[in-house]
Amino acid sequence: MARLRMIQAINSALREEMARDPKVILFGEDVRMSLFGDTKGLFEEFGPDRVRDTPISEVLLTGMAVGAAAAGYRVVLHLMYANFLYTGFDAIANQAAKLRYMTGGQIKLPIVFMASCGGGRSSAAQHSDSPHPMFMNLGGVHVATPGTPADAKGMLKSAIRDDNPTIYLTAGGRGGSAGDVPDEDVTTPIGVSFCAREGTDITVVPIGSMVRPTLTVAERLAKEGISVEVIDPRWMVPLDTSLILKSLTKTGRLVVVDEARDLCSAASQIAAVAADQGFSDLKAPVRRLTVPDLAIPYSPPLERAVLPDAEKIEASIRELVSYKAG
Amino acid sequence: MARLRMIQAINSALREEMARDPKVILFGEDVRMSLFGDTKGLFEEFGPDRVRDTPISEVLLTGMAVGAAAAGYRVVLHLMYANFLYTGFDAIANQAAKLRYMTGGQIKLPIVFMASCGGGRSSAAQHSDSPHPMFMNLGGVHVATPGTPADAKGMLKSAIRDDNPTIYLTAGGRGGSAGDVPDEDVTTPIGVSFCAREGTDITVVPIGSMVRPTLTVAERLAKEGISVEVIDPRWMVPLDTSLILKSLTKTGRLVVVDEARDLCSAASQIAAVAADQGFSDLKAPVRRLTVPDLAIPYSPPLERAVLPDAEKIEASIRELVSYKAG
Amino acid sequence: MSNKNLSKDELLSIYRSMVTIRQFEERLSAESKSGILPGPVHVYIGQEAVAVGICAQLTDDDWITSTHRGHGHFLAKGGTPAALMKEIYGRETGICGGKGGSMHVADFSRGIIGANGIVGGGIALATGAALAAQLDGKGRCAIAFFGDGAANQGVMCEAMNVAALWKLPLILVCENNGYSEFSKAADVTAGVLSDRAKAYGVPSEQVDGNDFMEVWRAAGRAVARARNGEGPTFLEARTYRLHGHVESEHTFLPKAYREESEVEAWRERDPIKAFAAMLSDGIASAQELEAIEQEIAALVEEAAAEAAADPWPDPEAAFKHMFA
Amino acid sequence: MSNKNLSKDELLSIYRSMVTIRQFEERLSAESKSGILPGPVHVYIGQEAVAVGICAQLTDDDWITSTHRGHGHFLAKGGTPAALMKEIYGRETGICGGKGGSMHVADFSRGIIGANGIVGGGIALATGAALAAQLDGKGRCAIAFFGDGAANQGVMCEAMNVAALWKLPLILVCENNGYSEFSKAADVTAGVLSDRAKAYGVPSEQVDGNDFMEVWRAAGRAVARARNGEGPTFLEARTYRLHGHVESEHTFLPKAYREESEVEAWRERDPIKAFAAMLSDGIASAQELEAIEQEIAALVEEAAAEAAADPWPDPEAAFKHMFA
Ligand SMILES: Cc1ncc(C[n+]2csc(CCOP(=O)(O)OP(=O)(O)O)c2C)c(N)n1
Ligand SMILES: Cc1ncc(C[n+]2csc(CCOP(=O)(O)OP(=O)(O)O)c2C)c(N)n1
Ligand SMILES: [Mg+2]
Ligand SMILES: [Mg+2]
Repeated sequence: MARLRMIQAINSALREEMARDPKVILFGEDVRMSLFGDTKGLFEEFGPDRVRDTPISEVLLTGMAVGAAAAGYRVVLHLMYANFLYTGFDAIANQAAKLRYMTGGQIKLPIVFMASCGGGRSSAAQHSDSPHPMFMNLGGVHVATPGTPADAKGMLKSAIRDDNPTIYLTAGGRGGSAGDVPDEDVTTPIGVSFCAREGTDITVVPIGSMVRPTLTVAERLAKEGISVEVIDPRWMVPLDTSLILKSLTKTGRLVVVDEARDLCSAASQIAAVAADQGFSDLKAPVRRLTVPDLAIPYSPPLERAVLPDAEKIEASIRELVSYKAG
Repeated sequence: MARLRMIQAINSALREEMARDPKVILFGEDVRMSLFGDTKGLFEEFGPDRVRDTPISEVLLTGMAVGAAAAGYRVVLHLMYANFLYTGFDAIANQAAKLRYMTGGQIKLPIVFMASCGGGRSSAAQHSDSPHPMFMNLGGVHVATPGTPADAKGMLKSAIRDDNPTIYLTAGGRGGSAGDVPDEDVTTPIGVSFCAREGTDITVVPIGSMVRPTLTVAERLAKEGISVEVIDPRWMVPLDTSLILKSLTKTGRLVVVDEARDLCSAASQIAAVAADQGFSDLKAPVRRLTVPDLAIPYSPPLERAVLPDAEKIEASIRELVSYKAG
Repeated sequence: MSNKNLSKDELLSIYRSMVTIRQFEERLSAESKSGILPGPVHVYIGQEAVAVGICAQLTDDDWITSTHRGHGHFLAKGGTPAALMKEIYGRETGICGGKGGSMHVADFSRGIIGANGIVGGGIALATGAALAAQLDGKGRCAIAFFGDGAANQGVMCEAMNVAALWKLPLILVCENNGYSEFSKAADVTAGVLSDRAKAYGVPSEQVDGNDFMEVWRAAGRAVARARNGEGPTFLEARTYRLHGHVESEHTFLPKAYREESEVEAWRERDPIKAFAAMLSDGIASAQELEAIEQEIAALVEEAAAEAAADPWPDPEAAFKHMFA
Repeated sequence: MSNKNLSKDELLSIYRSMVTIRQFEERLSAESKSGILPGPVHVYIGQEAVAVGICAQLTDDDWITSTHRGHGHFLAKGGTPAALMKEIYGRETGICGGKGGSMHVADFSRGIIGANGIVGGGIALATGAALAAQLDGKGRCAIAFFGDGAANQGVMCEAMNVAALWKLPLILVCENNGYSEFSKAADVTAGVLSDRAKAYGVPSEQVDGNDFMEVWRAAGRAVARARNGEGPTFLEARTYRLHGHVESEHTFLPKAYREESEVEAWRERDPIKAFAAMLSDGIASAQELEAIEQEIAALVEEAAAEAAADPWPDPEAAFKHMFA
């Protein structure tokens, strides 16, 4: 067990997987110098064939990832910020997500498209999006949104070994929160959600960056006798709602906390599943705590106004536990 | 009143708006010859300055639309197939959707990004997507999904006159269904949903291409005494859920029919709103009839297997009206 | 084949390949008009010397990416006509199980990464395959076929930059048939396409795409460069599509967009006729050529008959193959 | 100004403009390091002659688009230093009300379409503005400033193609400062940048971006072409950024990516020093120049003081301006 920041956990996952399998290659803009630190040292360790700095050409890079994967490599493409996934969107959406299916399953596409997502650092609208819902709607790509350093590591390792394209999004930029990470070669099973805290009064489902503040709030509320169950789905695709539905049979109340914009968010999806498969268990309206349908502003008070945080999570939970059918 | 196909209704909206306002310009690939017929005759009528064939350069075109709109024009950019919105995604997502907000409201961006969407014609995975949910999640763009020729015309006219970017998606390729279209200069108010059929047993909300088969089914079921209320939201952004919620107070049962893939679909969004704001009215699980999270296949039996149609709509309705809380 | 002259057997096999594409697509064209084929079909008729000229320099281990007009590349690279026909018919027995159709035919076992419905989409895929080929270190190369219209997608320039920097074994084959859909190249394409490579230091040349030997020789030079680790090459093949952009265009276009005289002039320059004329000049007899044509006609007939008789896919198959 | 020599007043106003950018950003650099500024800051120090040299040929009616390194362009095009400073401080009084910050500063009233956090993003916007300018028919033009790194985004080539075909009044100004982030241009950029324009028939030239007069003259030619309906021009300005890519880079980079001697050599070629030396050679006295520097110092001090004192935006403002 070591205490690592998110970015260090990612770095060690990359190092271990590259050491494990010579077919794993990594490329992207400035992966040698490593803006975030997550690819630091890999060039020195694995050399210029397997670790390549690229020109700023996202349209090409995403397509190259598909071509190289189709031709037998396991590709990690570092795209820096999630907003640049938009720049290279075409080959993700039209090729990576479809080529296997269109060709009747002739190939495997082991690709990890990785990027930092989310707000909170005054990076403003073009560097702060949380676009996992778009990739959920795309079909054909896995979507990983780890909420802890341990999962950041385990999920990245799983994604690299898996034969499907994965959009791997982590909040936190250059650091990210710290947490215990196992020393052993541990992977996190794909499409398996996780009960991060047991409780009986209400189910809270936080996505990615929202896991930490949710756990903080749950702990705080426990002291007041509000018992919060926290289910971290970890993977947005494949989305495992089994624990959420199971939890609902106990609590009957659900809040989903998502740093994405509200319309067609992961929160909406999970709420929709609850309203369908979990309907008979619901004792209260299903709440979504999301970002309003806005771009992320620069100035700290504006950014705070739009992003969910511990305070807003707490307020949502309090409101919902006190809901009485009228 | 004239009986027009979808594509003719679009053509007349474009013609009327270009005649009305000399600031309206149209460009895109082959808009002169017009693959679908929707831009037919406009070059001849409005000349080479205002109607331009472009090279195949979607990355540029979407950005040019933003630049030209910021500089004072009302831009209609024809992108042919919705999948090519992915090719030009960057400037839609990073510029069109954010530039006004980021600059503190300094500008208006009157742009219509138009394309044909949806399956049913064996065009296969790269020409059959229904990506409105991605644009719903994007924030900053209106999303229009007309379901009838009259709305196709009225909504396009509204979108052209509006000062915001609109993603305007119509199913039907070269023809589309026929319907009555008013002769007068009629616009469809932005963000206002429409009760396409009144009923008391169940509320069905079809999106875009699903409006027609839903109405057919509703009519058929009426003969059996199943009274279906059909609410067509028309605009996915701004999404008007007021009529849906109102309808739920009457019916307590909801099916949303969406040709998009299920995860984070418009169906999920509407279901989530129902599970929140409409919770106390719900008498049954909220159902989504959507496309599985797959690419659209080519061969007709495969395509039929994945797309919602009248038969599947009917089955969903029957199942839900017979639901009894147990 | 790259550095030697072609034997009679090789020349006849090339003829067979070009004739296969032609007859295959003439059949498709007829079927498309008769409404049997589920989706849109873009045929390659008139451009056969390009696909065959390039692919005659390749092995199964090399990669190609293609376009919406991809049947010719598929067949030239060794794909099976019957498997292709069945795919376009939408049958279970198609090379992609009926999931892809005309615009997505692929055969990875033969290095055919596939046709592509996204104009320019194959260029980046080929660049990625070229990277894989370089890492493999076995002298493979990757070819991107694309049109003059696709050359206006910026990704082409992005690819040339990376391929030049990394000396990737990539060959960019731009088939300049003078049109993208219904737009004349002159209206949508500035300058000379092969010049676009120069600024990146990528060797480039223009070839007569209707002259098999010229294409084949240029391909030989490019493939040798690629296999020797000398980096990418850009080939602009000037050619013409003798049919419309899409077989159904006569049903919806308001007017013609090409002069009949222009089409006629290019019909005179039919690459297959020209190649046959060369063969007839002392290499093969008229009977030998005719025998090949009849052999292919039978093969195409059989493929079409089989395709028509083969079963449609089981609807349940739609739910397979999204994820590995 | 384009076709005449510059008067003393004009030269001093140019000096003022360059010094404003420099002092403004030196202040920002210090503030960034002190942690006062909310977001990342990329400064333009060392490249001032490019923005000022180009913008000195423009009017408020012309359009510019800029980059993540956009303060210089904003100021050179006539944007107000105080409004800029307040924006970067994140204050309500900022030019974008605190919504944009350093990477999104814009002032449409002065034709400043804005900085851009997407590398290459401004190129397409400028092309669209050039289309608008052409339709307006008033002789306006549009300028896209972008870096050597951005030149590897394919959209640059797409823009040159359209601008050449349509003869758009577009000027592509590539500021080649030798680096994109921490990558040397030679490692990620094949060939000579200005050559990329040639294949499209877009006139191009390389200029010494640290020599104001050279930039200004080239800009004059390009602007004249644009205004006369002769179409686009590509200018590659060779320059250097004297600071890091981002002001915070010393806190996270594992090692240096440039030789100190290289930075030093370019510091010797400081564009403002060079311009001052030219002025000192018989045009303006040392006192006159110093007076300008002091005047600017006061202005920057005042802008920073005001910015620090100005209110933060009301959180409710976050919910405005998404839609018109
Ligand atoms: C990204 C994208 N944009 C537009 C289209 C529509 N489209 C299909 S083929 C075509 C023309 C292609 O021209 P060219 O590259 O010259 O190939 P050719 O058809 O001449 O073989 C266009 C515009 C597309 N399929 N993909
Ligand atoms: C689409 C996109 N990709 C990557 C980045 C990250 N990034 C920011 S600046 C930069 C380097 C830009 O280099 P250049 O264009 O030469 O401009 P300079 O910083 O030298 O002024 C990169 C890669 C980005 N902002 N946008
Ligand atoms: Mg062509
Ligand atoms: Mg640079």
